[in-house]
Amino acid sequence: MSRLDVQIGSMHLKAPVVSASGCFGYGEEYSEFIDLNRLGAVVVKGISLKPMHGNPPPRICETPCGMLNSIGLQNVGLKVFLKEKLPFLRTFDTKVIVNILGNSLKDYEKLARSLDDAGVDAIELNVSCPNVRKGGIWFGTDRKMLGKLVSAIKASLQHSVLITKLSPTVSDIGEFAQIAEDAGSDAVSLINTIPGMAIDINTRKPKIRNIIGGLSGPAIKPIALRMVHETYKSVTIPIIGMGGIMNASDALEFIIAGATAVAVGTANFINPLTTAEIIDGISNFMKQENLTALNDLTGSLHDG
Amino acid sequence: MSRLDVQIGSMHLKAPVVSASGCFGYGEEYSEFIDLNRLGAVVVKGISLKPMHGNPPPRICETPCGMLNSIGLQNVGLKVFLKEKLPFLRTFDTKVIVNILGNSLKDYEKLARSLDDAGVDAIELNVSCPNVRKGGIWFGTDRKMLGKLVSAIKASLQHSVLITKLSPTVSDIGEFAQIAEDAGSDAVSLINTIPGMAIDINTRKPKIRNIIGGLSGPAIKPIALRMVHETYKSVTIPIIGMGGIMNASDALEFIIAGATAVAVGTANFINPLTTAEIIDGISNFMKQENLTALNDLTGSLHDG
Amino acid sequence: MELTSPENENQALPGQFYMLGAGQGYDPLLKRAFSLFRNTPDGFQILYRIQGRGTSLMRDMKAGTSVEVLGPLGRPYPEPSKKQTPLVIAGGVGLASVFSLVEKFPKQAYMLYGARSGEDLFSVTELRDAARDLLLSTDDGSLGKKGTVMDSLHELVSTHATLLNERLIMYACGPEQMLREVSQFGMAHNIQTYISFEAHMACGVGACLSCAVAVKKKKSKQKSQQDNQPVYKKVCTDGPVFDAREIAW
Amino acid sequence: MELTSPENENQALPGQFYMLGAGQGYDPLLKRAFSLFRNTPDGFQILYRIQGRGTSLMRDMKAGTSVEVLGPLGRPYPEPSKKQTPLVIAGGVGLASVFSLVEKFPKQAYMLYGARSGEDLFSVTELRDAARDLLLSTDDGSLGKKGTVMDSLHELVSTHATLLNERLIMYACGPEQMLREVSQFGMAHNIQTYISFEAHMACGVGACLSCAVAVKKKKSKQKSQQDNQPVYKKVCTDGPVFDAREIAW
Ligand SMILES: Cc1cc2nc3c(=O)[nH]c(=O)nc-3n(C[C@H](O)[C@H](O)[C@H](O)COP(=O)(O)OP(=O)(O)OC[C@H]3O[C@@H](n4cnc5c(N)ncnc54)[C@H](O)[C@@H]3O)c2cc1C
Ligand SMILES: Cc1cc2nc3c(=O)[nH]c(=O)nc-3n(C[C@H](O)[C@H](O)[C@H](O)COP(=O)(O)OP(=O)(O)OC[C@H]3O[C@@H](n4cnc5c(N)ncnc54)[C@H](O)[C@@H]3O)c2cc1C
Ligand SMILES: Cc1cc2nc3c(=O)[nH]c(=O)nc-3n(C[C@H](O)[C@H](O)[C@H](O)COP(=O)(O)O)c2cc1C
Ligand SMILES: Cc1cc2nc3c(=O)[nH]c(=O)nc-3n(C[C@H](O)[C@H](O)[C@H](O)COP(=O)(O)O)c2cc1C
Ligand code: FES
Ligand code: FES
Repeated sequence: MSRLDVQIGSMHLKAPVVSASGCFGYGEEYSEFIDLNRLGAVVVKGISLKPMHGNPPPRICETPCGMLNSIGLQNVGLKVFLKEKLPFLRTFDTKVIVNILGNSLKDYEKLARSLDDAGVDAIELNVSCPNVRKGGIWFGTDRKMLGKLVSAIKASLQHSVLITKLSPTVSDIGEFAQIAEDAGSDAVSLINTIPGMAIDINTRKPKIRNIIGGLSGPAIKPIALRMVHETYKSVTIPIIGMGGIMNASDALEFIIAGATAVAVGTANFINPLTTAEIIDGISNFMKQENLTALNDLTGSLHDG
Repeated sequence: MSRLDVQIGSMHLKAPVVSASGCFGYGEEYSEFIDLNRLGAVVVKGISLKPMHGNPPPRICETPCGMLNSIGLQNVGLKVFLKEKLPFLRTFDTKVIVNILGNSLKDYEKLARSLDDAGVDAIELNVSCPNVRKGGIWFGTDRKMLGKLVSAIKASLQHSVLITKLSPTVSDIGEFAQIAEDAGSDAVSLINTIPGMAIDINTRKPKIRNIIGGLSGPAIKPIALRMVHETYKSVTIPIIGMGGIMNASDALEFIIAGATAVAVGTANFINPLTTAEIIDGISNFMKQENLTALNDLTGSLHDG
Repeated sequence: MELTSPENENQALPGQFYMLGAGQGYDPLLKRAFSLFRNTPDGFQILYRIQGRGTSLMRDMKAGTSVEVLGPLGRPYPEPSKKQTPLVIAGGVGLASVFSLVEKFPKQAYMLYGARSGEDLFSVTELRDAARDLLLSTDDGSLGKKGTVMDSLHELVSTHATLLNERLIMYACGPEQMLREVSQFGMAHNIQTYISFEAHMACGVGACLSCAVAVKKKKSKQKSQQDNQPVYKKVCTDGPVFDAREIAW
Repeated sequence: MELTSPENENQALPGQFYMLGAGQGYDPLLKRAFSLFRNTPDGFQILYRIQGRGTSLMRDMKAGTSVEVLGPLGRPYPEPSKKQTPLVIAGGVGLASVFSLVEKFPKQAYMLYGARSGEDLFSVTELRDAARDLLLSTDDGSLGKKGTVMDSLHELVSTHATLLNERLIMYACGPEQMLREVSQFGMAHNIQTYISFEAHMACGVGACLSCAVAVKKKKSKQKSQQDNQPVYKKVCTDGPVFDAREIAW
């Protein structure tokens, strides 16, 4: 019998597949389409201290094998999340990971503390959101700031596991993963969307109102997979890999490249059952390959 | 009557469409499929001082809306190029741009000088090839080295126009474009392929023997377009835009984003007539929009 | 196009929509939204116009092709009360969204239906049977009155003097410009007005926040610091049907 | 599958191939390489096995679908001279590449054809007519002899004692392992041997250098500093047919 459970820091996931932040709402949106109990964890949309209304439409556009989005971090804010969203998620037998975004170190600390108090299983530091000028992106590509932020948040957490979500817009992702690890992050997740653009040649306007949006979907899979492998070679903490994962085969590529777990984002939009189907697919693959534990697969790339 | 000719430094292109290096061989390979006289210029495969045999197969693999390649810079070398390849290209009424790659500043200088003497119209500095550990990639992501390289090459050129091909694996491409401009580059071209990976889950081997390959094709278009726009906002020298251009509409997106000319790479493999069809498409668009000169279109994005 | 579904246990209501997968492979990637046109014994029909790549692929599908479907999704049109007279307005393929509503209340609804030209007007005979009164209009005058549905609207109220005194309830689906004018008319005459919106969608279930439509502040229960900024609702789950008074035009 | 082409002025020769576009959209992106199976009055036929996404899409194509084709490409098999006796060996769909060669020289070629099992053996009746002698083999023995084409080869030379004294010319297409063994046999017995290779291709015309196959040094005219490294040729334009002695196994 092969085991699918994995360990992310002190957090135990019964399955190595989670939802990607921003692609699964607060869980409830998909709860009538898929049994949330099947997921290793639900990663919710990025939460800020105060509610955010987000960017004006159009917010998305389709690109070859991908999509651009610039939601602008619309979210209900910490208070409403704790009061209205978290209790619902608690009714399921799945871990809850909260993606947080702030404009300052203080914001991040406040968010981390209250969520830690509220007992969420893990916090995912979104330091890489390409959709807001200030805030995120800045921490994500500045070595000093990233280290400072991670250690500050780590210090303010009692129980919750700390996951740092890395920005893909750097020349050496391994270096930034290293910084997060050294600063005390329990795990890293990657990749976030890659900034991109699309233009309507007839109106000569950007297809996304915010001009630049984040590219996701199968198009970015080769880039994400490479970054996961580079990260695997430079850190020892667990990696949650994501970027264009559409099926079990894609997920297995990430695991073989070095991911301990994978997150599914855009694929939920095309098929809400994707996460469950991937879990089944991984399980079948392990039987077929006579593997007892997922760890035997993680990082097993033959790159000789 | 609308004019399609553009100026890249002192080089005059009769059409704003050129072939992308490495995707059009030395021109001769496609000469029986398309009339080379139609192209603004032929950009040939990266040339090194000595011939290079390249990487062991498999060298490519298909990805969603794209492909990975790790040819390993196989090329006939400077001597054979000058003796056997250049004369053939000279028989056509199109400009010749030679993409060069070295492992040292000296290599680059030698290459630049002899090609300048041989009278090639322009030199494209490949400082961004993801396929060789040493050499290229190193110059492309190191600010100091890039500036040093560009000014050295500029100094060693008498007639040939200098184009610096930028690496996409940086957080701020505009900054690197700026460095190239300040160092005397007459133009910049972008983007080169983005490092990526693919894994065969059954053999657990990379699908590309070299493990990492360069991602090209429609998948990277949104990223390339964004980088061209960022570059347009930070430099005044002309930009040759490329990355996933498959048709005239794609090309027009790049021009509206700020490109003076565009290069077509992977699309040649799918349809050898792509470059000619794009030129016709751009011409039709200009008629339909009553534009007399292409400059009216370059950078005309309404991003208010 | 007509789709039959193995487990079609819950039928869609007028105004609801489905997300349909177009083509194989990952290009195009996203599902496309299409309103219920009409339910059939073993499935449902949609009415679509060729817009871009996805709909072109749909046109080229051979009969019997299986497509992935998500739905029914979204909020339907609120039904008219016994005392209310439905006034239904459709522009172009906007007909798809309201057609089943008209059929559901035979001989009750005044129907205004406009399009560019005659060949863009569908199911006219069915509509004539189903509606209490049908006014057609085309931009080129090739069928019905030459003009827009707004012209028909003004004509209708002028020819039916008492109409505005009846308890009207308006339903509209079509181009944004038309929806705006209908809404203004409705609010001006104090008529309960429901309009169906379009927005670019990824998930269709309220999870991705792609399909934002700006709504008036007072309608929003959200508290926020950025009070200069507009408030948004989701077309997919808060709509696609909205009360005209909600929208911040 | 059979393709008709409007301007099929230049027909492909045995051993040449075409690049075919599979599916619409950009996924899958690249064209796929397929050998000429046989020319027809108004086009040509290919024989393909379902391998992955592209060939699956080809299987699902409805008759009359138009596909983009590039070719004919590559170097054909050198024809046997009057004095030479052709010995043709095919494994699996490798038949596609050599079939038209056998038909071109009726009743002259010894043909060895093997596959996994009987249903993987195609056009057997045509082959029997075209070949001077046909030996079939299958791994499961469901048709012809149980075993590989190499077994058939050894059987052939042992039953036809004089064969090895004739001026033989061998042609082979199939799995790499088979090509290796055929080449070794050919070189061991000093038989002129031509084999057709497969490699992942992007352009098919010699421009992208994707389709590298390692060849022996002496064969390469290139000068280079990295003399520890292997030398490569392009399957698409230097091949797909190579002289067995060239290849660096
Ligand atoms: C709730 C709802 C109901 C709809 N009902 C119908 C209907 O009954 N009949 C009909 O013909 N059309 C309907 N539409 C519009 C339909 O979704 C688009 O015409 C279709 O998505 C175009 O896809 P395409 O690939 O042909 O166009 P492309 O331009 O190639 O599509 C590119 C991307 O833009 C999106 N997109 C393009 N146009 C629209 C649009 N007008 N609205 C939303 N997304 C768009 C596509 O979904 C896709 O993601 C509806 C839209 C919504 C939101
Ligand atoms: C010169 C030549 C002649 C060929 N002739 C035939 C023939 O007559 N009949 C036939 O059935 N097959 C033939 N092949 C193999 C055929 O090209 C592959 O089976 C086909 O490309 C698989 O495509 P796919 O999308 O189904 O597989 P996928 O695995 O989905 O393809 C993914 C990518 O890998 C490439 N690829 C996968 N397998 C091969 C392979 N074996 N060789 C080359 N590229 C591959 C594809 O072209 C594509 O770019 C030939 C190959 C070459 C090089
Ligand atoms: C619509 C949308 C919204 C997203 N919102 C967030 C977010 O709030 N925080 C975050 O860290 N990542 C966000 N992401 C990025 C995803 O979590 C994920 O990193 C990325 O989409 C790559 O995975 P995928 O290709 O499977 O979608 C968002 C992605 C999409 C498509
Ligand atoms: C097979 C292949 C070989 C390439 N070789 C080179 C090269 O030698 N030098 C270079 O600067 N870029 C090279 N490139 C990058 C292209 O010139 C181009 O920058 C990139 O492919 C993006 O454009 P595209 O998406 O239109 O292909 C190569 C690309 C491919 C696909
Ligand atoms: S389409 Fe995803 S929230 Fe509406
Ligand atoms: S396939 Fe491009 S060189 Fe052979």
